[in-house]
Amino acid sequence: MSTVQAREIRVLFFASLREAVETDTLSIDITGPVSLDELLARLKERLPPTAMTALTAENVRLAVNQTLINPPVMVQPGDEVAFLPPVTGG
Amino acid sequence: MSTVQAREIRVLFFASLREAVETDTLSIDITGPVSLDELLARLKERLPPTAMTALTAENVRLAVNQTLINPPVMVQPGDEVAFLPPVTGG
Amino acid sequence: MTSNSPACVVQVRITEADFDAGEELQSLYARAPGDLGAVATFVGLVRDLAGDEPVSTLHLEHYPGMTERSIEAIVERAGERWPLLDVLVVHRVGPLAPRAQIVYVQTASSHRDAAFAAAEFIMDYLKTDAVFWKRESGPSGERWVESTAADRQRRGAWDGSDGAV
Amino acid sequence: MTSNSPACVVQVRITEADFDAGEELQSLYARAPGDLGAVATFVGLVRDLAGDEPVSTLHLEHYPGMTERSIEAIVERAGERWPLLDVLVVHRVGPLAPRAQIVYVQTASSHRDAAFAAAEFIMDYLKTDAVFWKRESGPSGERWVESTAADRQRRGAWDGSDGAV
Repeated sequence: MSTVQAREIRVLFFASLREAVETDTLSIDITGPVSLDELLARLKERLPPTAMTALTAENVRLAVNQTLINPPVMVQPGDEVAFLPPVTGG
Repeated sequence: MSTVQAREIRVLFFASLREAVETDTLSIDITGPVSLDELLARLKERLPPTAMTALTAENVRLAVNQTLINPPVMVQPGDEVAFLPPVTGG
Repeated sequence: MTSNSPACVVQVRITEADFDAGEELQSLYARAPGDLGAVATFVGLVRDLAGDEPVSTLHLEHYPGMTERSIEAIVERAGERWPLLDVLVVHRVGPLAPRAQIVYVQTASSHRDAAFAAAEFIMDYLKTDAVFWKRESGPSGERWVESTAADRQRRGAWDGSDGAV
Repeated sequence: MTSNSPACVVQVRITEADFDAGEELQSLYARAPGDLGAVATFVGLVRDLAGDEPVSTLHLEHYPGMTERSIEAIVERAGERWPLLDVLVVHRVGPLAPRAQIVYVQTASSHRDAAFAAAEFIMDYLKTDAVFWKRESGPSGERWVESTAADRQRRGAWDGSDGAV
């Protein structure tokens, strides 16, 4: 990670969540590790309530640095956090 | 069937049985329906004993007019009788 | 097929020529009716080894007419079990070198479970019921190949029998 | 793979471009090591209908990097269960019309049972675990597609679970 990026978390939204949030990426500035709940509180400052409802729906999964995780989890400056609605391929 | 062919049975031998019999086809003249045992007796007149042993092995199947049959069965002038060793495709 | 099923298009081709799965798929897409969604295919190749013996040539022999009908009967049974839109079986005969393609089975359906099951069913029955004979040539001579006990068990598993003939 | 197995060559390709199964098979024959005897393939196509609704376009979206790894993880699990020589998964993304090819799974082994089982396993897990999203457009608008309960049951059947996530 470059030092330029290391003070922020990059948050990605895919598919139906991108539509709910009306953006595919947000950057959240942080100075040290934060819990997922703290990250959600920061997102809440920038997103409408309907978007927050979509992001916290039961079937939404989270990936940190492209690996699925189960909360609780701490995220670090430089991490990439993604909100994933239910997937299907094939 | 043409009348020219209708006084004979065409007998076919495949794969290992063709090798045992040393031919792929024999024609047997008959004037009316004969049993399979009678057909075998007629073949015996024209084939060496080792060939007859191969043709009557337990795993040899018979087809009359390209349909598998179980003896006893009568064959008619004009019929095509085939001796099939164990098959495998794919 | 039940009277509710659309007719399944069945093609069986016995040939000395090689085949191209890509071309067969494109032909399928052009002709297939209805709600095509899934195509399972299988290619069998001449193996380099029979047990520990190297194989230099595999000779495939058939009974013209009866062989085609033996395969059509297998495909018909598959069509009675699964909702299929289109089935193609290409089976080569003649001398074949190691790595040559021998057999191509292509089953098309709306859904993948039917396509997979039918392709596997057809391959299992081809091993035991299709009218072909195979002779392997290698450095130590020639031998006729038969279906294995495992082949007969796999075939038997489809109808709940032990596969004994 | 166990230490006794030869290494399985795995390729995963996410692309907007179409694919040709015939070309992929020829590449496989050229590169495949060892005792190749059986290749199972599967092609999934965009269906004309979703339920009773006509589909005009299917849009496929992925998460570059994570999607490839999610498929590699599925293939790795298949490689632990069956002796595979080579696996290729091609998955298209972007807008796709009805009848377009979406996905190609190609599994190579010495024997057909391993090739068939692995191809079906991979397809079942792609439905539930691969990181893609699908949006259908039709005359009555757009909707996001999810894996079905049947998909999750089929996935779960491989490990004896009920497929509940």
